[in-house]
Amino acid sequence: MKKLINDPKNVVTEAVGGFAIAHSDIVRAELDPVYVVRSDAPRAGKVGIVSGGGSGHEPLHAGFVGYGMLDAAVPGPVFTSPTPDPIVAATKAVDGGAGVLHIVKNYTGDVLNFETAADLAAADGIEVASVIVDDDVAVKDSLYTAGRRGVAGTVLVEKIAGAAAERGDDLAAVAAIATKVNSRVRTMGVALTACVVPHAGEPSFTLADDEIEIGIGIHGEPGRERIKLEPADSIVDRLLGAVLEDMPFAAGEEALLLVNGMGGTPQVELYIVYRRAAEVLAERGVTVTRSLVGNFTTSLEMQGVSISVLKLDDELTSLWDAPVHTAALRWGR
Amino acid sequence: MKKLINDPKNVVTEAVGGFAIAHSDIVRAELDPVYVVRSDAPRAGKVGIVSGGGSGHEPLHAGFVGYGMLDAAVPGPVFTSPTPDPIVAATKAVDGGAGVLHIVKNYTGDVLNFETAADLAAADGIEVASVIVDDDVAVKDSLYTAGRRGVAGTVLVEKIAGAAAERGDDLAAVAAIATKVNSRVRTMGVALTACVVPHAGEPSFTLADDEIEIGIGIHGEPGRERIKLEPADSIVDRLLGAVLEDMPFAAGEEALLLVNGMGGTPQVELYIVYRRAAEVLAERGVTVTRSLVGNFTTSLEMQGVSISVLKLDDELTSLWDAPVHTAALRWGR
Amino acid sequence: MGASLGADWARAWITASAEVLAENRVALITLDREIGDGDHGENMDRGFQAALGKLDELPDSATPGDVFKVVATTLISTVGGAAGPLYGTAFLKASLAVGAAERLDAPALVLALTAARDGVVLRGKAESGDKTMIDAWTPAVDAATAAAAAGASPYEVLQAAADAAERGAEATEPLVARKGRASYLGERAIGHRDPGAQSSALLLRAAEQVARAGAEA
Amino acid sequence: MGASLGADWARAWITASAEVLAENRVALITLDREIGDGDHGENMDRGFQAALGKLDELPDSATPGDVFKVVATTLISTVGGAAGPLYGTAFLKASLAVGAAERLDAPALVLALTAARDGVVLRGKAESGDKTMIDAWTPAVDAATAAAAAGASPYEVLQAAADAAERGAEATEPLVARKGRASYLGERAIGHRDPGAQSSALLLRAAEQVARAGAEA
Ligand SMILES: Nc1ncnc2c1ncn2[C@@H]1O[C@H](COP(=O)(O)OP(=O)(O)O)[C@@H](O)[C@H]1O
Ligand SMILES: Nc1ncnc2c1ncn2[C@@H]1O[C@H](COP(=O)(O)OP(=O)(O)O)[C@@H](O)[C@H]1O
Ligand SMILES: [Mg+2]
Ligand SMILES: [Mg+2]
Ligand SMILES: [Mg+2]
Ligand SMILES: [Mg+2]
Repeated sequence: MKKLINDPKNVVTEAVGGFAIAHSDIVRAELDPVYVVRSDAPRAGKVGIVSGGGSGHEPLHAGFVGYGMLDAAVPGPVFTSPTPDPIVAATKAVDGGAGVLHIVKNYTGDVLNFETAADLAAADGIEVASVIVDDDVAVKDSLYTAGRRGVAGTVLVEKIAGAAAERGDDLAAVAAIATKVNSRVRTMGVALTACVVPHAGEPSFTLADDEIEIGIGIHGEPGRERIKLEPADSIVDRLLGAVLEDMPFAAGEEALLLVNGMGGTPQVELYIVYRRAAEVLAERGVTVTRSLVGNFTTSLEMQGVSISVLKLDDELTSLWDAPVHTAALRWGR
Repeated sequence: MKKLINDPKNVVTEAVGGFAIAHSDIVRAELDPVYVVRSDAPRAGKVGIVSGGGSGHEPLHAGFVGYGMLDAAVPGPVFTSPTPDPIVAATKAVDGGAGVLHIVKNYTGDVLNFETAADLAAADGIEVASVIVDDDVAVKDSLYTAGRRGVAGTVLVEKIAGAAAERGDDLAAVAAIATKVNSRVRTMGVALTACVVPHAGEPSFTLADDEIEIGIGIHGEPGRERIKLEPADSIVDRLLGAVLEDMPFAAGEEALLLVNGMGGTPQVELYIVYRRAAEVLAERGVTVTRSLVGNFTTSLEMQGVSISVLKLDDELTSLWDAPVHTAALRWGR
Repeated sequence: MGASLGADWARAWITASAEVLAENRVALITLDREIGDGDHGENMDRGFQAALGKLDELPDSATPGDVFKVVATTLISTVGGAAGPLYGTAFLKASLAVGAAERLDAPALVLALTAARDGVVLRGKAESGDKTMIDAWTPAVDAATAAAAAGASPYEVLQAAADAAERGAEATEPLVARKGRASYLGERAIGHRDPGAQSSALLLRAAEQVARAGAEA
Repeated sequence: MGASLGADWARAWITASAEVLAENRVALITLDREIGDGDHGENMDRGFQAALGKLDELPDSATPGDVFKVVATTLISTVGGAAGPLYGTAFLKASLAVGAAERLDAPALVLALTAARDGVVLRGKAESGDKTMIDAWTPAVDAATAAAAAGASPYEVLQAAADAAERGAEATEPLVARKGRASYLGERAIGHRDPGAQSSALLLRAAEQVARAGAEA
């Protein structure tokens, strides 16, 4: 394992520390317990939005703390959900009296810890609503699984819910928008390589030189199916095919296309993937009116990509376009 | 070699094609010859700025085409400088009558091809000025080398020169600002892994599991010195030490700190590096007033980082803060 | 004094658990890497080291229930992941079940084990055969109940529980998972032991071993 | 007819060069990977394949100088990197040197080779011993000059040039580079052959071989 780290035990605190200095104009970090919060929090009368989960997915979530998006992010250890304490602390730090929304990716650990935190915060008189994100079509949603995972679609939920909160929507409305985005976004990913969790020191799985993992998660867990390497276009056809099968589009409907790198993928490859995805959507009569290409929900240094499609309407489009100022997403100011 | 590509011969055209669709709000791409240009080019009376070089360094340069930065970017084959033809075409496309600045990284191939292109453009009556970027302190600048390489500092030259052109400076003034930035920025990098050029199919060099390459370039060429892996902090001390030795700071002077990922480095590692770099600069009494952390000048999927320090003054700071709207760098609008 | 177990046993159990989890840290990471995300050993080790530290802060008058309670809150606030809230709830329910009792006889132990198992089910909604820690806990509870009914000593109750938990953990290997990360793998989870079931078996074995040591003393 | 070489030879030379560069594509990539950026073989192959295509567009009346000129512009617009402008300039200067001549005798060939070498120096500012293609070209020019002075035939002049270029390319191995990417490596360039010197030697060998074929014909 070769990494630019010091003691593996300090990876998260050192990274969060550096992040807070680099972006001191928009955030500050608390280190005990660890969370990142907007420097102007709490904002009186504004619904606070808190997300979090295991580290290793950067810029998710701390990179999305700032005007028009999250009020706080709670990074757990690498690939392990945070405990309730920092979630409660972050929730209190952003409560401006209008209540707090928890945006939680659907993993047992994240759900259970955010649940406990919500109970504790509620016990302290803070109104908390929770929205679970589960956009990963690689997992069959059935009684026989823990349900679909929350992956790259989370970024879209956070941006759009953040815009709603920023314009003054109340807690119920912000939660409703977040739920709406989650219900209209689907994602599927592929990995070319595994990643190494610092404290584990070994890859979470191994792929032969000609193998790729279809339906990869974002915690270094293996995917759904292992196949031989294919040209980028056929891989895109697989991923996007699964997405569109799960959420069909009528011709003329509008979409936001997110091509998300898993952390170690060169940008040229992301745009080669984007090119084919846009081509396929066009063939199906889907109008891509918004696009996002880059590393937004990653698995450390993993090489791979996920494709997310969000079915837009005028409300979602205008909330997407609303100004945002975070470390990883910024426009309009 | 595992990559999300189709035919290695089409990597650049497919990536540029995808890039142009994803960012059609700010750029358009020509594919014969290949270059990326602002959709609103040429802007009458504005100095045009063209940069370019081998592909594989994305977002450099196409990711920096847009308001307040570059007017056009000319991507050559992976790690190979473009030929004069597309450079000439791009130069003509952005000439608004006020002349065109070529920002060229200091590699024999880039310099020779841009030289030829400048001659040809001049022959067609376009006033062309050229600024060579050579910020890499890993290379001894002497009669015994081709001179220092242009690396991550190029981004800072392009941003600040772009702001000067946008505010209406004339060609001589824009060239002078670019030269000033280059004279005040120094960079040094390290690689943990090599990268694989698509048409080569094999890594450009190999590092053992416990080796790192200090003073790495951005074309997969080996660096200056191979050492055993060290904790991130000691690696930062090496890189930053070389930078500050080459460009000493007086206490109280202000700096922009750029921590640049080589493409495959997880973001947590970049911020761990940033944290130590900021710490060292603070110890030396240098005030870091601006920061940039992310993948800006990359070598495909290489894992590693470079540290750049730009000595700021009020003029450079205000030009840095000026609005910019490109695919990879955006603020103020 | 084999007829009941006191706070000394409870403290010794947590100490022994911290040791055995540290020894099995890599083994549990490896199991979790195969069908999860490779952190279970890290999480459990972190949590029980923290719990160990809290024990000293307890007054000498602390009851077994007090020990379980501080372990519960410490695990909840240090383990994270799925295991944190689940093990935390288990110890919390166990502490409520034994109340203020100074010493635990066989029936009390059975009550504690049952409450712990029920707590995990309450939070995690797993059923037997879902390839989770429940597949270690439920056989353990059943075996402990039977042993106690047959008049077994506390140590023998724990021995029955530990034996059953180990068999239960082993029995997760052929299963497809229906809860937790392993459920994402479908058929591919077959042939791998569930890490949480394994850590549960280790904890119960530690409980039995320190009880035996106490019994022999 | 061994006394002079015409456009047929020039065309055959470019054709043979395209073949030998295709065959040596990987070998040149490997050399460049060791002390450069691993693209020299790719660049040269791309350039000469393009030049090959342009030959057909030339009228039958084309002179050797016409052939050199179209090769020059094609290399400049297709090779890129350092080698593109350098080889392009070399062929451009050679075409100017031979002017409109229908056929090239030994002295004319020497003029062409000298002009080519001088063109590369003009653009690249390299000196002998800098570990560049110049270390193949300068010995080649010197050997060709001497041979011509001794009354050698065009074929013999090219043979002398090719032999000297190969020795020159080999002689770059112990050198530290002072130009091009290899110069970034300092001492670490020692022991590796310069890819551009190698491709130059391959080109001159091809020139000699097609001349011999012509002479024997
Ligand atoms: N719903 C559930 N009910 C009971 N046990 C569960 C459930 N989900 C997961 N587990 C247990 O948790 C273990 C994984 O714990 P751990 O790896 O620490 O958390 P995470 O899966 O969040 O990384 C699994 O091996 C399983 O035994
Ligand atoms: N200044 C120079 N003068 C002469 N030849 C040079 C010079 N710089 C580089 N070369 C030649 O160019 C070769 C490299 O060509 P190539 O790999 O195609 O270009 P690049 O170095 O841009 O990738 C070197 O091996 C060397 O022979
Ligand atoms: Mg986990
Ligand atoms: Mg090159
Ligand atoms: Mg786990
Ligand atoms: Mg090269």
